[in-house]
Amino acid sequence: MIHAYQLVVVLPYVAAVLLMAIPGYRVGATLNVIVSALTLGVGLWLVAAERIVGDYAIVDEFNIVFIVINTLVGFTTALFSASYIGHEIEIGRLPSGFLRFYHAMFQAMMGSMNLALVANNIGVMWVGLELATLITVVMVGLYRTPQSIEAAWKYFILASVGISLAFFGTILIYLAGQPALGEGVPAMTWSLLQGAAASMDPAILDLAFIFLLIGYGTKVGLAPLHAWLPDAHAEGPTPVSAVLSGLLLNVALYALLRFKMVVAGQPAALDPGPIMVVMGLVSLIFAAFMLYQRRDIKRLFAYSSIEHMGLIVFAFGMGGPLANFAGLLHMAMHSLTKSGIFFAVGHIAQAKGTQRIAEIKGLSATHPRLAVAFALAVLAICGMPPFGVFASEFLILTTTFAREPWLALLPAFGLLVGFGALLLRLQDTIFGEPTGPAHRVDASSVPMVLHLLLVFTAGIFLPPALVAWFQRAAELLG
Amino acid sequence: MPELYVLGVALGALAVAAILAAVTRGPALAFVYPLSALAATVIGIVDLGALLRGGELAAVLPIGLPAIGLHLRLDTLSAFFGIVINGGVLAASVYGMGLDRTHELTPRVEPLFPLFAAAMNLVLIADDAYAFLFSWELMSLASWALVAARHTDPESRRAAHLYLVMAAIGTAALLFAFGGLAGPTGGYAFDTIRHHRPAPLIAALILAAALVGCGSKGGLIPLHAWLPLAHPAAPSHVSALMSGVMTKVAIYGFVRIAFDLLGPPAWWWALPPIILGVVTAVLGLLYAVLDRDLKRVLAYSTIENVGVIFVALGLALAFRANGQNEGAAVAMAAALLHVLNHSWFKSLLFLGAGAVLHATGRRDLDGLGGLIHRMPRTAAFFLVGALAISALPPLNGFVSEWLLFQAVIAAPELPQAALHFASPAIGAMLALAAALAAACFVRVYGTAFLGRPRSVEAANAHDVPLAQQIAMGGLAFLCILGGLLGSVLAVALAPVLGDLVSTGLPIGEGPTPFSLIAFDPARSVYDAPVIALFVAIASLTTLVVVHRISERRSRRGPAWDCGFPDPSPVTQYTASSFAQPLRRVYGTLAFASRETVEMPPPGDQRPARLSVVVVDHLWRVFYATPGRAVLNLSSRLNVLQFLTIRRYLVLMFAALVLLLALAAVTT
Amino acid sequence: MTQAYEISHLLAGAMLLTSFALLYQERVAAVLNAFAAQSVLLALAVAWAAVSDDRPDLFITAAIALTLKGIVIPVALHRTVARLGIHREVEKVVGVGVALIVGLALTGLAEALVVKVARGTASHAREELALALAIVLLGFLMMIVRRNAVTQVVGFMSMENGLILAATGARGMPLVVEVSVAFSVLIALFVFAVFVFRIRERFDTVDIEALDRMRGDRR
Amino acid sequence: MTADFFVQLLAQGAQMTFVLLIAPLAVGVVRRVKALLMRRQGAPLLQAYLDLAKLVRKESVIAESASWLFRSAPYLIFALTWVAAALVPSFASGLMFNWAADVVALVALLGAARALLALAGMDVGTSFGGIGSSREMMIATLAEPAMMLIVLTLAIAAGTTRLAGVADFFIAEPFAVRVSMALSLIALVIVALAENARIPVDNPVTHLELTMVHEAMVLEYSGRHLALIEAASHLKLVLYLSLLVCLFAPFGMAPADAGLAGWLIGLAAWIIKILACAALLGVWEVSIAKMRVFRLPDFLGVAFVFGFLAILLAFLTRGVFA
Repeated sequence: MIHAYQLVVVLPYVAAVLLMAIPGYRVGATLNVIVSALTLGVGLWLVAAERIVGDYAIVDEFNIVFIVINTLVGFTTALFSASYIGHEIEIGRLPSGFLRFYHAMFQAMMGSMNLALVANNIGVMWVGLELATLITVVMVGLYRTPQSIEAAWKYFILASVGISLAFFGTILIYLAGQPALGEGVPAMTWSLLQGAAASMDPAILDLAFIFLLIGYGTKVGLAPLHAWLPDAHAEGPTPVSAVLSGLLLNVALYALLRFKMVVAGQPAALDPGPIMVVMGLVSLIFAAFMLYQRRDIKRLFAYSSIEHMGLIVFAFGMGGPLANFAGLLHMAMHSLTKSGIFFAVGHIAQAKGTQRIAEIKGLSATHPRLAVAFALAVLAICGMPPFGVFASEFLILTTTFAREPWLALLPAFGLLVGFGALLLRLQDTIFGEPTGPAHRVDASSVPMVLHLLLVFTAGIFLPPALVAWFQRAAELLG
Repeated sequence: MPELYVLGVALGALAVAAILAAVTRGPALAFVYPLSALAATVIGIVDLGALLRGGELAAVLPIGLPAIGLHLRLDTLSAFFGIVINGGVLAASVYGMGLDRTHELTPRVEPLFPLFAAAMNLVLIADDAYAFLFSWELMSLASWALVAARHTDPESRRAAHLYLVMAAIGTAALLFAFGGLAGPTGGYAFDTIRHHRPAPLIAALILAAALVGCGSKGGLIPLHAWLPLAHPAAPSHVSALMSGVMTKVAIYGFVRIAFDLLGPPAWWWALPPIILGVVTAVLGLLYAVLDRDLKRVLAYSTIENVGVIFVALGLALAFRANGQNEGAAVAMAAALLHVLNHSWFKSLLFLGAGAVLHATGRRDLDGLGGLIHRMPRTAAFFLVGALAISALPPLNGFVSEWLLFQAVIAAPELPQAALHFASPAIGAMLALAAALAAACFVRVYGTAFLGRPRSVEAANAHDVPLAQQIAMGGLAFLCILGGLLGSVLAVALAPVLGDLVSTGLPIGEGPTPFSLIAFDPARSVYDAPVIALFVAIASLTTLVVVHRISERRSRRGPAWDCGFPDPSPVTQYTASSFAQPLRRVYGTLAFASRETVEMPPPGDQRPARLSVVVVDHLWRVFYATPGRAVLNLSSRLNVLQFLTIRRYLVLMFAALVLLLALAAVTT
Repeated sequence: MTQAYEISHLLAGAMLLTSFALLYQERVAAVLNAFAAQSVLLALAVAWAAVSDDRPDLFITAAIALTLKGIVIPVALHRTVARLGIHREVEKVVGVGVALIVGLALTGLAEALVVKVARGTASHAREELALALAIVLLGFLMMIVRRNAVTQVVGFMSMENGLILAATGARGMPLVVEVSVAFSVLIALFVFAVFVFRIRERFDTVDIEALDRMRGDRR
Repeated sequence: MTADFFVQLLAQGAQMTFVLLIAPLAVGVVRRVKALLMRRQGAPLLQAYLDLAKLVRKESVIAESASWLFRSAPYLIFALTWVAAALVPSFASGLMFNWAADVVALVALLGAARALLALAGMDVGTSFGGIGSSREMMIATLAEPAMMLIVLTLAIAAGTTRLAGVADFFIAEPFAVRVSMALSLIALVIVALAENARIPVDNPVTHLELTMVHEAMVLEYSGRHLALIEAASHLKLVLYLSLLVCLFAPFGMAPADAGLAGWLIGLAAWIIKILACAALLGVWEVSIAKMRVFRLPDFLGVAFVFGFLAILLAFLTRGVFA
């Protein structure tokens, strides 16, 4: 009997193969949406289905959170790109031949990410994550403009180095686990590793965690390993930016957290908490300052992704049920909000025919609805009510202050600095006398609105089931 | 419980109004104001009931923060502030009904007005940290959008930006405060917080955070700079709400934390609010006296009043910490009454300013003048407001001022030496503030409404629509009534004072039922009605007598002006010239103001020039410099965006080696 | 057993030496030769591991290492270098001396880190782990002290040699073969890119003059 | 009871009339003394009354640009000052309505009168009115802090802010907290000079434009309005004089429960004291010169400093530092 977790991986891959074969982008787009919808369905089914702990696959409270977010954002993004990429082809920014390529890549990427998520084997997970990365590399370079090629190239090199370091870390984990669990597959299995952590050699675990932190941290976009992220976001097609910010960073973070669990199991080893706190704060504050100098609107929000990843890593570094819960919540909220913002940015880019902030003015006069949606989305990511990010930031900052009053000043400082910048840009874009062209936007606004609604609901009311589920996940994180 | 449902319905109505207004355009938008007025009235009545009954209503909704839910509670304190808020909202809405339906309604303002009102009400009834900050931030957000309503004006954009950033800083501070109050276990419900006692150091931090959080919203110096930019930028009836009412929400927040949640105070908690308050009061007015923009002057005077209120709160803390509940009651009553009074006359003044703006299209005092002839009603109402805010008897401003002075006079009875030495300083500074306020508003009224018009617009101004006159008239009436019936208000305050400082003002022990008593009748009494009666009798008798004696009527003629009357209105004293003596006396100290006269030699045709330099140190130190610092740092860091790939690899490598070295040294 | 271990240890040590040789070489051609040597050594080490732990599947890895990295890629790169006419000097960021000293320091660090690993655990992997770690770090160093694209690619590949070495050293580790294949693909992509984008000077000059001017947010 | 009530009412009424009646006389005394000291003939002692009578009967010319405020202000100013004066214990403490306003309220009443006057000064829209008003308000900002300090000292000494209470206290123990009272006496004198626009703060007889303060404000008034303003300023002078004597020389003043006899004695004592002070004022005014406007901060700063010292000493003597 086939299980949901298999579907969640297999379905996209199959779709990828199909999409390669199908000519004509309308059909492809539709199929893409349908498959993504199915995957989402499977993801939701997975929530209900019983938990699995196999040799190669694991489905527990923790990674279901990620899988659901993944499939959900995957679906909305597919919906978005169906109309968006179509427009790109009409205006001749993309040769339509690329489209089937694009959709196939999209599905393959989703599949790889799901593979990384359900894998119970650190090797398999590594493979999945790296596949996803390499595919996104290709998608970033899709436009074949000098900028996009450079961005892709930069992404490719930094990612590859990250890949290698992460793999070295994986080997080290195996070496650490081998004595306790014996040779072969068991020593690469999550569930077993976690159990055996106490009997592992602390020195090797330290080494392993450092390599994994640098390796996977590169994909999470932690400063100073972030360099690929802004350009990749800015130069790739907007849906890809949405997926990068919304999903890929999460998956990398997921891997990091898994390893944190293992390392935390060995008290003699280096405590990952403080290291993550420091890296998180560095990323948060650095990104916040970088926001001020941005001229490209997508790069702006790419940096804001770095900022929020920093905050999330900080929260998980703090640890404890409340902080972990807040971290998970913030991660979910950030995925939804940020991808929503990228949808909005896509609309704006189509409306004004540019991504340069300086050339986007007075949207509230020319495109009132879009302006309102965009403003709401940006305010949401800035942690303003009535949106979910407010809830998560509320929890993170209050608990931090309650535990480490002085430490709490740093994330608050970073967030405020970042807020100042984002608000400035927001006002520049939606207020003032409109300038430049004002095209009609024909990309679908459903995904954007959907995301906003979800984030809004989360700010007002979190379903108890969801909360309980998140809390269990937080407990798993310890 | 039914009251809560009524409350909910009213708030819901406001929300619905906001949503409907968001999808309507044009004249239809006018429906917002009657609806808000109705809702405000209903909520106000509910609050009044709760206040007089002294009971409290509570409810928990299964939304909001997980495992905690959304706690709502209407106790006497929130009821009192609710009355303040909804009074202001009502006035603003009535004023709004008078707006020109064809020109003055915009989808940038009307949908947000009810939202703003609802958010403010929500803050008051919030009974857990999440709900509180949620609605608090919503309030900031709504008002931000209202400030940015005139979005094509770069000035109001700048104001909006500064405002929301300062609001965010305040919210962050409050987050800390509530984080400390709730503790690591995250007991965010206020009931839980009341039972959880933070350690002394933490408590001190919480107080500081609360001061920053509420101070930044109330305009406590040095967190004030956004206020004189943002409040005037909004449409006038919204300015009235922001200045007259929203600042009171900030006060509420501080009272709630310092007197209710934080537990028994230590005596030195009193010092920060008192010191900041005094500085704010005096500096705020010095700013106001030197400013030439009508609405900005009003905004600065709001800062001053907030400062005064914080002084009163600080004194209340000091008395309470020493168990001198009567003193605490007097100080607290002063604070709360001033909250109420200020909400009345400041709203009145801002609506008046709005009327002037509507009639003349100008806000600069030096372009106005003589409006008392063109818009007599507005002028009369504004006069009441101006005299009231100058704390002159028998108007309401003086009632709270009097109580405050009584509290200051009692301060030497506190055991702590620091407070002894503070008390005369506080007294002197408050007296200075009062005198400056009088000067400031004589200046404002004298230049805007009296004298001869200084511009064409002022010369053919016209009075505003009836609805707006009603709004102002009502507030003016309240100012007079509140001045006469301070004792009645004291009675109404009794429940709040009972809850906060466990005793009220002595009631009904005075010579007449209307005497306001501090401590005890033998000590200090102020009986406004009697004095008012005396003044009335005296003036009327004088009128009669004088007119009986002097048979000849008066005659109109040209102004005497020492025999050299000059027809041109330019020769009048302007706002700037009125401020000159005060600037000479205080400006050199506060703003390092310098004036240089360049007098051309005899026979030279060029006019003599007087140029004045005024430096705003606070802005330089607390705003300009940090702002520049952030930008500098960001542009330095920005290099990291443009490195070569190899250099990025170097960064990665460095990070790796660093961590490895760390692992190598740690055992 | 022990002498089996001695041999693998010897090979690993030899690989480390070649890494230093890479750092030392000044001319691209020489660098490529040094790399080829390292790859061959890796192939031997893997093969030996295959024999001693009798894991025949490792022979595949060995074969890949030998053919692809030992022969094909070096030859191909020799061609490119010749065609792009950059076979002579390599512009270095730091002098050879400094590079070597840093290399030594890194090796020392690697040792210091592995010394802390308790004996007995992963017993025979211990020394090999130290060597592999050193090789990886040196490869990374190679990538950042040279400005020439080809040498940077070589640096990456020698890093990857270190990884394979570690992987084979980790006894009974599954997926080693698959991973080595995956890496070969990755490297192929690298080299492919070097051809396609005609990267003449260094990584960040994909040969379209625009790029250096553009780089990110300069627009 | 009712009889007593009416007696009380009568007494209060009597005080109102007395202050009103004595005011011009006091001014007359001041002018007379100054004249004599300057070796001038000087106007007769009762000239002030005659002036008022004349002014009231004259028609008043009102500038075209004047508003209703200009016309109604004099009545209010007069009434406010009058009531304030009536609330200061003069010949007897604890009169019927003494309690209605304590010192703070009293100061505020005068403040109200001042604000109205300043507004009236700006109403016509001339340069001189503006000069007067702005300077008047500036002086007030300098005077009121000092006044507040004096009030504080009294309150610390007597434990109340009701003037009657303070008076009773000083009647009971005239030599309480000597030093600080002496200091605050000086402070109060300075404040009084400033408030009444006397030399050296302002010169009541000058019409040299640039030195005017009070006179500049009332420049546009004439006829009955001017009369009222003048009367108000006379009343204010009497008010401050009786404040001084009630606080620092309360002897002779009838206590709260005194009968008619006590009142008569008190009245006599009060009149004598007032006139004596007026004479002193005259002497003072001839003996010093008018100050430049921007020297005033220093002058009133003295009052502030003395007031502050007074409080600190009061702290010590009352031993509030436990």
